[in-house]
Parts: sequence; C-alpha cells; structure tokens
Amino acid sequence: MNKHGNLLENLAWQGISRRSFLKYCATLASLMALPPTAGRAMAEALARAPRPSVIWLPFQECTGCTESITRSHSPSIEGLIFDSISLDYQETLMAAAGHQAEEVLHKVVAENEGKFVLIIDGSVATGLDGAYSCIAGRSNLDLLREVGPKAAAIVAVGSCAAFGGIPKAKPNPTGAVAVSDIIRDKPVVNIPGCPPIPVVMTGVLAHFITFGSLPELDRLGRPRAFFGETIHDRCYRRPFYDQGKFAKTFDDDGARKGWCLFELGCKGPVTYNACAHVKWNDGTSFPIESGHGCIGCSEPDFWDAGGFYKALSMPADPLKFVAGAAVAGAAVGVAVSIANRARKGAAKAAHETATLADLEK
Amino acid sequence: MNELQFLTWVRGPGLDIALGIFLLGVLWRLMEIYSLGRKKDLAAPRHAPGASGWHTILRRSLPPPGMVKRSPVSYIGGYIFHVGLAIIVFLFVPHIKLIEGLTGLSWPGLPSQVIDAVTVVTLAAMVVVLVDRINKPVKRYLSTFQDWFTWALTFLPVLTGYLAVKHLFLPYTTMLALHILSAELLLVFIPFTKLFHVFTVFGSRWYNGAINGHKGVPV
Amino acid sequence: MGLEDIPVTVETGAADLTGNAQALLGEIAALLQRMLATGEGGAIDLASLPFSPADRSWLEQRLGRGEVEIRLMAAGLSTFNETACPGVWWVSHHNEAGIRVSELIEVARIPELVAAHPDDVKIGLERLNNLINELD
Amino acid sequence: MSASLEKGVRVLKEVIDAPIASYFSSCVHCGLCAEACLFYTETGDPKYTPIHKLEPLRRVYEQEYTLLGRVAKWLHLSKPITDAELAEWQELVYNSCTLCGRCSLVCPVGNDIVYMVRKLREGMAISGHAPNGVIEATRRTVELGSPMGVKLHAVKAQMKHVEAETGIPIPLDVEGAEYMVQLSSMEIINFPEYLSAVARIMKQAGKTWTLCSTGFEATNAGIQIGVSDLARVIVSRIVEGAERLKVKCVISPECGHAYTAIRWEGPNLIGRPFTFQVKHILEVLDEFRAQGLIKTEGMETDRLSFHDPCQITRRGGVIQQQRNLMQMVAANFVEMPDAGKYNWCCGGGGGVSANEEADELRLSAFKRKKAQLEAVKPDRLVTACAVCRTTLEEGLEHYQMDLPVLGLTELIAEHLVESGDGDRKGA
Repeated sequence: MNKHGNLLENLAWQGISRRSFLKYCATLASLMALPPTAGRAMAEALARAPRPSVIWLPFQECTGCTESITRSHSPSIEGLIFDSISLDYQETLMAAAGHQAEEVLHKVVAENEGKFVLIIDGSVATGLDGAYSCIAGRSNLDLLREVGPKAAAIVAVGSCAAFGGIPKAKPNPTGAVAVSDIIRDKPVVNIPGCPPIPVVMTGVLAHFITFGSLPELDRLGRPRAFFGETIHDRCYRRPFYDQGKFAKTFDDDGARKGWCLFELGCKGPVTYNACAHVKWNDGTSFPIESGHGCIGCSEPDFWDAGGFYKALSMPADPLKFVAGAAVAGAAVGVAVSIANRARKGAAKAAHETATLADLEK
Repeated sequence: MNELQFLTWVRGPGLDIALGIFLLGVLWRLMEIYSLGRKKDLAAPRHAPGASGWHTILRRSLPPPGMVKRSPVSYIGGYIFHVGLAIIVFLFVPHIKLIEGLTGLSWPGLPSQVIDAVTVVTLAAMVVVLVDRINKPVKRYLSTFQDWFTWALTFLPVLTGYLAVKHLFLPYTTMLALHILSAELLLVFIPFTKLFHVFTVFGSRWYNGAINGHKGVPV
Repeated sequence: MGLEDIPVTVETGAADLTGNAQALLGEIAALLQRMLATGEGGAIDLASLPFSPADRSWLEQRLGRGEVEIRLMAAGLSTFNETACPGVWWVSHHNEAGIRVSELIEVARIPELVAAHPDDVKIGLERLNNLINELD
Repeated sequence: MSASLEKGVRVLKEVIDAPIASYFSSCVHCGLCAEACLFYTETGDPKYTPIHKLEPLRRVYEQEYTLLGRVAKWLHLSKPITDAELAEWQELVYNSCTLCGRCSLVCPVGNDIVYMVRKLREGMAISGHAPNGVIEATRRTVELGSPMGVKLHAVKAQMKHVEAETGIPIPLDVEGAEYMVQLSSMEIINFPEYLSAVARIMKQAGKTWTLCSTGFEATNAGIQIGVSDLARVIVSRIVEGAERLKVKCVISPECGHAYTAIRWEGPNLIGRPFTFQVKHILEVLDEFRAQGLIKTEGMETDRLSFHDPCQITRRGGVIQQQRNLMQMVAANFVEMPDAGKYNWCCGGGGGVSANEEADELRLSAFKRKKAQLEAVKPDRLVTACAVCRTTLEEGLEHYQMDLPVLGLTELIAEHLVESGDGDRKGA
C-alpha cells in the first residue's frame, strides 16, 4: 500500500503505463455503462484525487467476499483502485492485530469523521443484543451504530451485508439483518452477490473517488450500472429460452448442446446481476456457462426462494392445502346435493295439481 | 416483504391456497349443479345422424350460419381471445412446466416469440370484446358487475404476464409475482362466477344436444 | 483425455440478427459527421448493447477492413483496426489472460489511446536527452 | 308473499333441474341469443334478449339451489321474487316468446334457452301471470275440448261435408285402424281442405284410419301456457282414445305445438311411454312417398317456398320430409334464407297468436318473415301448421303483401293420381 506521490508516477514505478491505466479506466467505464469518453475523465480524476480513508468491517461473514475481491482477475490493475485509497482497517489484510488494530480503527474514525468510506461485509446479528457476532468484545450491531453515522458513504459488500444473506435464511437464529436495516438515515450502496463481482466493488470506489459521489442506485440500493438487467437478459443461452429449447436434466442432450437451464431451476430471470457479461475468473465464464443454472445469490432471501433446482414457474413449496381442499369441496358438494334434493323433493311433495282456478291470480 | 419474498409467497402458499379454493369450488359447484339430475325422457327417441350431446359439444364451437355476420365482434373477438388464451396457458413453456410440476404431465411448447405475438393479439381481442360490451345495447343491458369483474380477472394475468416477459413497468420479479397472483385470483373466482362456464360449457352443450338430439334435431 | 473427449458440443443458438447492428450504422455515420464539423470524435461501447454474435459479425463484415492495424501491448493486447470507412476504428481490449474485456467502435482520426500523451512525450524526451548525454 | 306467488316459486323449485343449473352457470352474457330472436332483431329492444326473459327463473335457481345464493338470501343480500316483477316479466315470457327455440340453436355455451322458458311458464302461469288470452284458450280447451270451443258436432258436420265433397267415407271411432288422425280446431273451422286431403291420401295409400270422438282435438293450450297438469288432462284424451281404439299410430295434424304436445311432451306428461306411435302428417306422407303408396302427377310451376313451423322442424325433428314432398309436386321450389332448422318463426307460436296483448309486437316481429320472403319472392307460400298459416296470412295482409298461403298436405292431395277423378289434378 504505497501512500506516496502521484498515482501515475506510482504506477509507472510499478511498470504500468499510462495507456494501461487508460485502458483499464475505459473498460471500467464500459462496465459501469458510462459513456466511453468517461474513461479518460475517470483516469485523470483518479490520478489527481485525494486518497480517501477506507474502513472495512467484517460482520457475520465467511470472508468469501474478501477472497473474491483480492483474487480478482488482474490484481495489478484492480490494485490500482486500492492504491488510490487508504485502506486503513481490514482485518484479513492488515498486519496489525488485537488492541493495536482496534486503536487504528478508532483513530481513523475520529480523524476522518464524515469523510471515510465504510465497507461492510456480513450481516448484522441483532439477536441477544447482537451477542452472536462480536469483535474485540463489542457486538457488530454496536460498532455499526457507532461508526456508521460517521462515514461519508457506506458500502455493503456481499449478499449478507446487503440483504442479510445466508445468516438470515430461515429460521434466522441470530436475528441477522442487512446493514440498511440498521443504518436508515444514509444511503447504503448494496453490492450483493455470494460473493459479489470484484469489479463492481472497484467500480463503485472509482466512481466515488472520481466524481465524489455514489453511482446511480436502484430501489434496493444497488448500482444500476451492474444490477440494471437480469442474468437472463444478458445470458448467451437466452435464444434457446426464446426458442423453447431446454435442458431437462444435467446430462441430457439439451444440456450437452448448451440449451437453456430454466427447467433445471435457473433463477436468471429474477436475478439482477452482471455475471452474464462481466463474468468470473479472469472473464472466463459464469455459472450458466459452466452448465449450472443461476441460483440467484445476489437477490434478497435467495436462500428461501423455493429451491435451487425448481423451475421458477413451479410451485415453491409442496402443496399442503390442496388435498384437504379437494376433500372439503367434495364434502360441501355432497352436502349441498343432499340439501338440494331434499328441497326439490319437498317442493314435489307439496305439489297440488294445478286447476284452471289457479291461472287467475 | 421484498419482491423475491412476494414471488416466493405466490409460488408457494399463495398457489397452494388458490389451487385449494379452486379445487374446492369446482368440486362443490359441479356437484351442486349436476346432482339436481333430470327426468328421463319417456318419448320414443328419433335417431338422426349428428344429433347427440357429444356432437353438440363439438358443433357448438362453430358459429351457426349467418351469426358471424350478425355479431362479428362477438365471434371473431371471442374466437381470438379464447384460442389465444388456450395457446398462452397451455403452450408457453413455463406454464407447461408448472402443469408438469403439479400433475406430472408435460408436452412440447411453442417458441416464446410466437407466444409473444399471440399474447398481443389476445390482449387486443379482449379489449375489443370489452369495447363491444360497452357499445352494444344488448351486452350493456345484460352486463352486471360480474361481467366487468371477470373481464378484468381474465385480462390481468395476460397483461401482467406479457409485461413481465417484456420487462415493462416493474422489475421482472415483481411483475412475475403480480402475474402469478392475478392468475391465482382468476383460479379462486372461476368456480363462483360466470367463468365457471369453462367447466359447465361441456355439460350445457351436452344437455342441449341430448335433449334436442332425442327429437332427432342436430343442434 | 483432451477437450475433444468431453461430449459437449455447445451450439451458439444466436444466429439471429437483433436489428441493433443495422441501427448502429446510422449512429456511426452521425458521429463521423460531427467529427467533420467540430473535430470531436466519439465512441460506441459494443458491450452496452444487446448484441448477438450474429450482430457482431454482421457489423464487422459491413464495416470491412481499412489500411491501418494497430497493436497496443498495455496490460494485455489491444487492437485498433481501421475499418473500410476511414475515421472509424474497431477497438478491442484484452486483458493479460488474453480475454476480451471490452470492445468499442471509435470515431477519431487517430484512436485516443494511441496518441502519445504530452507528459509521456516529456518523459521520452528526458530519456532521449539522457541517452544523448551518455554519448558525451 | 301471496299464496299464488308461493305456489309459483314452489313449482319453479320443482322444475329446476341439472340442465337449468348448468345453463345458468354457463351463461356469459354474450347476448348472441338476442341476435337469434325475432322479437329483438325486429325491435332492437335489448329487454327481448332471450336469456334476460329468464331472470326470475335464474333468481329462484340461485336463491334456492346454490349454496352461495342461499347464504345471500339468508343474509338478506338478495331480493326475493315479487309479484310485481313477475307481472313485469309476463310480457317477456309470453308476449315476446313463441317458444320457437332459435336461441337454443345459437347459444355458444349450449344453453337450451327455450327449454327454460317452457319451465319458467309453469311458475308464471300458476302464480297468475299468464296473459288472459292464453288463459282463456286453456280454459276452453280444458272445459270445452278445444281452444276455439269446437265440439264434436262441429267435427261431425265437417265430416259430412267432406264425405259429400270427396265421396270418401270418414271413419269415426273405428277400432283397430292403423292410423288415428288428429285435427286442430283451426283446421276444423278455417281449413276444412285438410280433412278432405287426408281422406284422399289414406284412400290412395290403402291405409285404414279413423277419427276419435273423444280425442279429435290435437292442440294443447296447456303446453303453451305452461301448466303441465292441465296439459296432461288434454293429452290424456288422445292417449285414452288411441288406446281404446287400439290404433298403431296417431297422426298429429298440420299444427306445430300439437306435435310437440303429443309426440315429445305427451309420454312425459302422463308419466309412461306410449303404446302407439305418434307421427306428424308430413312424416306419414313422406313414408307413403318413399314406399310408393302415393302417386302424384303434374307439378306446380309457379314459384313456391316453404315456411318451416318451428315446432315441427327445429323443435320436432321433421326437417327433410317436407322438402321431399315439395320436390314431388313443385317444379319451382325455392328455399328461403335460413330454411330448415334455422328458419325464423312466423311470430304466432307458443300462445302468442291467442294473446291480443301481443298483437302489435307480433306484427313488428313479422318483419323478419317479410324480409325472408322478400329475399326469395315466391308466388305462393306453403307451410304445415294452421297457426303459422293464420299468422302468416295476418302478417302478409298487414304489410299488404299479396301472397297466398297453403298447407302442404292439401297441396299433395291436389296432385294425387285419382282414377276417374281427373278434374282434381294440378293447378
């Protein structure tokens, strides 16, 4: 974490040319759906910008998000962004530990009040006053309530921080909630995904550094540029869906031909994320390209959305009420039938043979 | 409740309840109607080709001579929207998947572009049929709240389905959930409104065909 | 066992034109016109459009190839190919793993990234002066 | 609720059956039945939509035989049927419906609407909401034996007259005859040529036949007003007569509803199948033709068209026979539009012709028949129902159309090859 000098000079020092940097910014701009010319503006701004302090707090999480970011495809380039920030607290990455680390945290918060960026991964446990997840004897809930209001911007990384994620799955023993459930008076950028796509993270940071603002967010606080379309919209297998060609099992002919995985439970149609065009592992592929349907990991409560292998149009739960209802219907039917027949029988029994006199009123 | 929870609810408990009410209502209503029975016709029957309940079930699907000319909108609009609905409900792959999930029965579907086109035509036909109901003195005279209500009940699932597929107005997840919810409402109301004709049409045609077929009149 | 032993044959299934490629031609023409009038170029990000592989190859074929092909080695390969319409460049950026990360149609007399930045020219001049000085 | 209304509702509860329940559950208010009803097409008044005429019956069905309807009734959410409503509906159920059944043929969900009108009339009549004209016709039929008050002596007078004219004895109360011939009072009074035609045809066919002194009248106002108990009284006269005389077959005359009454409703009214056959005269004539029992000569050369009486064709199943017979004697036979089972009613059936209140409406509705006739412009119109015949004649006169109407049976009789009686042949 080099903290000195001009960014471009630092890059040059690392053997990264201006053109490499410009090219990276152009690609980032493209991913963020900014106009292609924004790449250059971004590059210039990044080169000049002051380095904001960043604090990264891990709550109820599995470190998968950190793994995802740090193992992103071209570390030297993604590192550019981290080079332009001052990552002052990150438990997994920082050398400091124990009391020393906690001191850093409080010092940075105090010195940069209203200016630092707070990144959170993991959900917030609220059960037993947050006792399910503590750092240095303090509950995550407590820490968030203290640090959150002082941050310039909050970024919830991963589905747990964004929406509660797996800890919140039924029956949610820890009372896990999303960061945005605790912090209500300040915009929280949600970057859901289990794990999230690294470039989304760097894109949001680059935007903040470049333009001093958060990128455009959707209703769920997600950057619209990355979460504006569903996996299904951008899926290379979409034409098969439109043609009605579906793999029925994971090893049938359709699966071999790369047909649509809708019937195998793909949640692409209801999952807003950039996997289908940004892809994973150095841009190699994404789950559907590897032959498995999307499980919708970046959607709220994806864990409880009716099973990963059930087609979206199929019942989410086993039907429990139906059989009873059928029996009840038959019972009502029989009862009404008996009553009707009795009623009609009574009318017949009461029949008085009509005479001419009856015709006159 | 977020939209995925909403979707999961309509796919789960919502579907369960709707199907339950539907099945309950259908069984109850069918028994209520057909258990009333009818008297045996004691007159000696006249046999004529094509004069039977079964014939009428099929034949009544075609317009009697001269009627298309007298009420073109009813027939053309009616055909388009009924056939359109059948195609959409039974030949759109996700729907087949649902039926398979519920019953284990499955058949090939149509490409979604075809379904898209059919849906647009169906929606248009339904609007035309509605306008006809408003404009035609007889239809307006006969119409009660139920007629407007059931029109909306039938129209909404088609509309929301189309909007969901085309990603219009609302996020797909929400629209899909609304689509399923509207279809569930339709199911719930089928047994208790004139929509029950989807079942009784066969009984009615059969009775008409059998009663008149007894006299040797192919109706 | 090689890749060919795995019985998976992926069909592209995307042989159909979406109509977006056709629409793009008009957009490119508008950018060219603007460049002629004001000198300001522009670019169209192909990744931002719903483009099928068929659309891409259709557009590539229509635009054709011009006289200039530029290869840029900067954090992976980038190619700038002039199309048969001078001033219109087909730009592909690849990462170090060789995977294409973005693709643009750029309208410029010389692609922006190709021209040397004055700061870099200064550094170059400095380096050259050093070389000359070393000769002394 | 008045006692009569209570009785009416009870009768409706008796007659509502599974078909009616199915029909009401199927109706989608498409209004197509209106397009099949001449009272709507010729007036444009939507209240004449056939299904709408059944509103009281639908309400009774819903309130009595559906669970939801019963709950609504119990919660006082639905209004019970009132006498005032039935009085209002009288016009719709009697004046503007001839029981022609054309609506039942077009209903896309298959509702047999006329079946329901017939049943609704049971409740309407018994609660005192039938038109006076129809009540009086019923009273005369029950008390005197015929809706027009024709008694046996009038029949005997006509028998004598026909015997004198044709020289053929008219058998009365002959036991063991093959055919028992029925007459309608209209024929006895207005169209005596029918009896003479039958006598000559039977003679040529070599069939034994008879009239019945206790059951000569075929018409049955009980069917039209819709009181099965009275219809049974009337139809029983024929059944008793036929069984007493041990005939094989009763021939229903050129009268539409008489055929429905004896052929289709008869066994159901008396609650057992008949021991004899019932045929319409046109069926018998066509059988004779097919078996070569009657020979005709000469052809009518003017333009003739045929009006299908609803109760014989659409409601009776006699569809092809009249056409075979027309072809036999008419060189220039033209079918009017919608001929056969889709033919339009003359407007006088189902008791309407006996109902003075309906006169004006009936003449409006006749415009439908007028249009059909104008489309084919026949020189003469043939039919096979005395009520149709008088209704047509009245309508034609009203619209100043000069078009003679005749019965098919007499037309056939005119062409019989009768040895030594050549002067009767072809006009």
